[in-house]
Amino acid sequence: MPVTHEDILHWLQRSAQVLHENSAFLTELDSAIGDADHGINMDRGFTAVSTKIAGVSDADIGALLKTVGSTLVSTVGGASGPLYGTAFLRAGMATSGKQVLETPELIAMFDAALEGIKARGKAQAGEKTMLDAFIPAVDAAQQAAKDQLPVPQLLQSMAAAAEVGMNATIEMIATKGRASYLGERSVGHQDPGATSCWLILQALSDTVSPEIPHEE
Amino acid sequence: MPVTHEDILHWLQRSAQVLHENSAFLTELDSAIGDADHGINMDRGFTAVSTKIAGVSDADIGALLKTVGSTLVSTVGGASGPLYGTAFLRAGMATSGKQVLETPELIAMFDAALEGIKARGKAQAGEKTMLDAFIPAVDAAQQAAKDQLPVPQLLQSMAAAAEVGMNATIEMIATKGRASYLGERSVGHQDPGATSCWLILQALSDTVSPEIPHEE
Amino acid sequence: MSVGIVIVSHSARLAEGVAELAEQMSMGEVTIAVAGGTDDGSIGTSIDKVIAALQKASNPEGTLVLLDLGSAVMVTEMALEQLDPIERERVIISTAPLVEGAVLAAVEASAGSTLAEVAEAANNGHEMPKGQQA
Amino acid sequence: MSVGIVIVSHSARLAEGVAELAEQMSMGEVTIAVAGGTDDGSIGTSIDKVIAALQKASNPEGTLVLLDLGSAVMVTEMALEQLDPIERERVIISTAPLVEGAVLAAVEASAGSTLAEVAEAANNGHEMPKGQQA
Ligand SMILES: Nc1ncnc2c1ncn2[C@@H]1O[C@H](COP(=O)(O)OP(=O)(O)O)[C@@H](O)[C@H]1O
Ligand SMILES: Nc1ncnc2c1ncn2[C@@H]1O[C@H](COP(=O)(O)OP(=O)(O)O)[C@@H](O)[C@H]1O
Ligand SMILES: [Mg+2]
Ligand SMILES: [Mg+2]
Ligand SMILES: [Mg+2]
Ligand SMILES: [Mg+2]
Repeated sequence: MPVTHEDILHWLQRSAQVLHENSAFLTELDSAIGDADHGINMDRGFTAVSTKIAGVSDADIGALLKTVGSTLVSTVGGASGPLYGTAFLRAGMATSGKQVLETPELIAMFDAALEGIKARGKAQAGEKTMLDAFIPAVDAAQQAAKDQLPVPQLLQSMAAAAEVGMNATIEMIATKGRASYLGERSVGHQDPGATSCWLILQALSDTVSPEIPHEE
Repeated sequence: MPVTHEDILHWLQRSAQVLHENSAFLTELDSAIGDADHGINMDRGFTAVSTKIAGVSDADIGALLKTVGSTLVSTVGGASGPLYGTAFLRAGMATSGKQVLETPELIAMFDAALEGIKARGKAQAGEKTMLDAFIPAVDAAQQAAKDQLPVPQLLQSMAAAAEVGMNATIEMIATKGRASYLGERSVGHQDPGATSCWLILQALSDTVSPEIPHEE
Repeated sequence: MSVGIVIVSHSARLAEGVAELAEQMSMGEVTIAVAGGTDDGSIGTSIDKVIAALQKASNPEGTLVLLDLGSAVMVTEMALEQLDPIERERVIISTAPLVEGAVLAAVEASAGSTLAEVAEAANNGHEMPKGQQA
Repeated sequence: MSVGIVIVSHSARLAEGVAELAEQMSMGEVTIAVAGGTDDGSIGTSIDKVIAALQKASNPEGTLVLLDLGSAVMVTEMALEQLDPIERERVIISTAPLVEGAVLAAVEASAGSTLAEVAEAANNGHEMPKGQQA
């Protein structure tokens, strides 16, 4: 059961909804170690995405994801804009012309997104950023692919790994982004970007998971 | 023939007039090596001084000069505000309670003013500032006092020395104030603050000089 | 109470902009007072604005003053001379870069640090990573 | 033509204030373009504003971009990727402190210096004398 263009549309709409619902929470996380806008930024970005993709009927997943990327770059307004923007732009390049994504395409897509975030933000694992949710999630996806798990389980294991990674940011010292201005005082706080990353991956898993019925 | 309280009042009004007339010139000098406002700053400051002292009848020179100082500090708005402000404040302290100034009081007044500018701006001779007009002027006053010249000649020799010093700033490299941002490119331009300093000392000489009739 | 911050700039907009950026990081826990522009609204400094900002930010923990250009030091020192000695003793004029120093000072002050610590944090503004090495 | 300057800031007021201060020293001889705040006027950065500012300041001598905070590097780099390669080649993202660097860059650019010289002048912003050693 591959991921379809429609699944991607549903995922994006669900992400917009989840980020909207969690906007205050994300902003609260950002208020502890940043500038209290991550929820506002992500909500603004995904509201724009949601509007932009509402009328998309063309079944090219790559083109769709590129639109998401450029929309996020243009609207988020914080560091997460270029980062998620680059992730979606690269994901779109990796899935160019595709109408469905089987496991190898999914892996290629996530790899490309991860490399995009790394290239854009010049951060690595352990710096208390969205990468600390996304790197373990992509590792989990690769392991699931090796274990030949079906796509829904692969996405579930991604979301689960992202959540673990997100929780692990609490104990980390930030060395990239605004939170790095706090130095050791950043310890004890969960990274907002890692949290939004988990929410987005959880939304993907929820979208394609047959166990959980869609609301849209 | 000592300098009287009335002379000081006339000097201040004449300075205001001269600085007003030379406002565009001073600003033009400042546009070459600064931020093009020295004429505006000095005109604004001395216009305020002129208004402030218009009604002064109390014959205490010290109090009058202190008023001038605090008015300049409050209104000039550029580096020259604290510098000339401190000079007049210190001059006022050195002449506290005085109704007339004989040569020793004049020398004490100028010394105090000079020390004030040095303390405020932490500059010294040769840094292409107002000090390069004022230091030789005070030196000339001291020499004139030693030579027992009458007050008008003393003030004339001050103004003449200030003018020579002002011209000497053309070849100097600025190492204090905004002009220092230009480094060696400040060479070839006359310092605006040295120029206003000469104008003010020339106004004093013109005020007390019997040869040149007052206009006020 | 946390250390107060005063922003002295020749431009009113610049001073307000720095304060709004720094306030984002300190979440209203730090008084950030501005003294920007002359009394008549042109570009320059105003001793009255500096005195008012020092008074607004004054508190027992002390105040860090950040400046845009070197020439703002003189007006700030004259303003300090008008404060009573106890007040004056607990003010430091920072040598840090204005924007970067103000943001780091706001973060440090909001953590309840001492004036010396806040002043040191501001100086780390020189090393704030930007450009290629970010 | 002289080297252009672009000010990228999370705050519109901050960007405009920096430009007005720097312009005082360059007397209209240097194009200083600003990109401050988000498109909807809140605090943050806007790629469209950065692209527009880069285009406005674009010229054969090159452009120096100064930033308020490290996180503005990413949006600036993305904006640069949208310029054609010849344009992009002649842009340097400065690591200098924003205010101090912009003033010194404006002075240097107005003297007709090269992009490399303007970038170096901006970096001298770290040593701009302030405070006690002024
Ligand atoms: N260099 C970087 N690499 C990866 N992620 C980063 C980097 N800098 C910041 N982030 C992420 O961005 C999040 C903050 O996003 P946001 O609040 O929207 O931006 P800003 O910090 O500009 O206000 C952080 O929690 C962190 O996860
Ligand atoms: N530290 C200093 N010591 C003495 N004079 C100085 C100093 N800094 C600047 N000046 C004088 O001030 C003049 C500039 O005054 P003005 O243009 O009114 O101030 P600003 O530079 O703030 O615009 C210079 O020409 C110089 O003579
Ligand atoms: Mg944020
Ligand atoms: Mg932000
Ligand atoms: Mg000037
Ligand atoms: Mg000025």
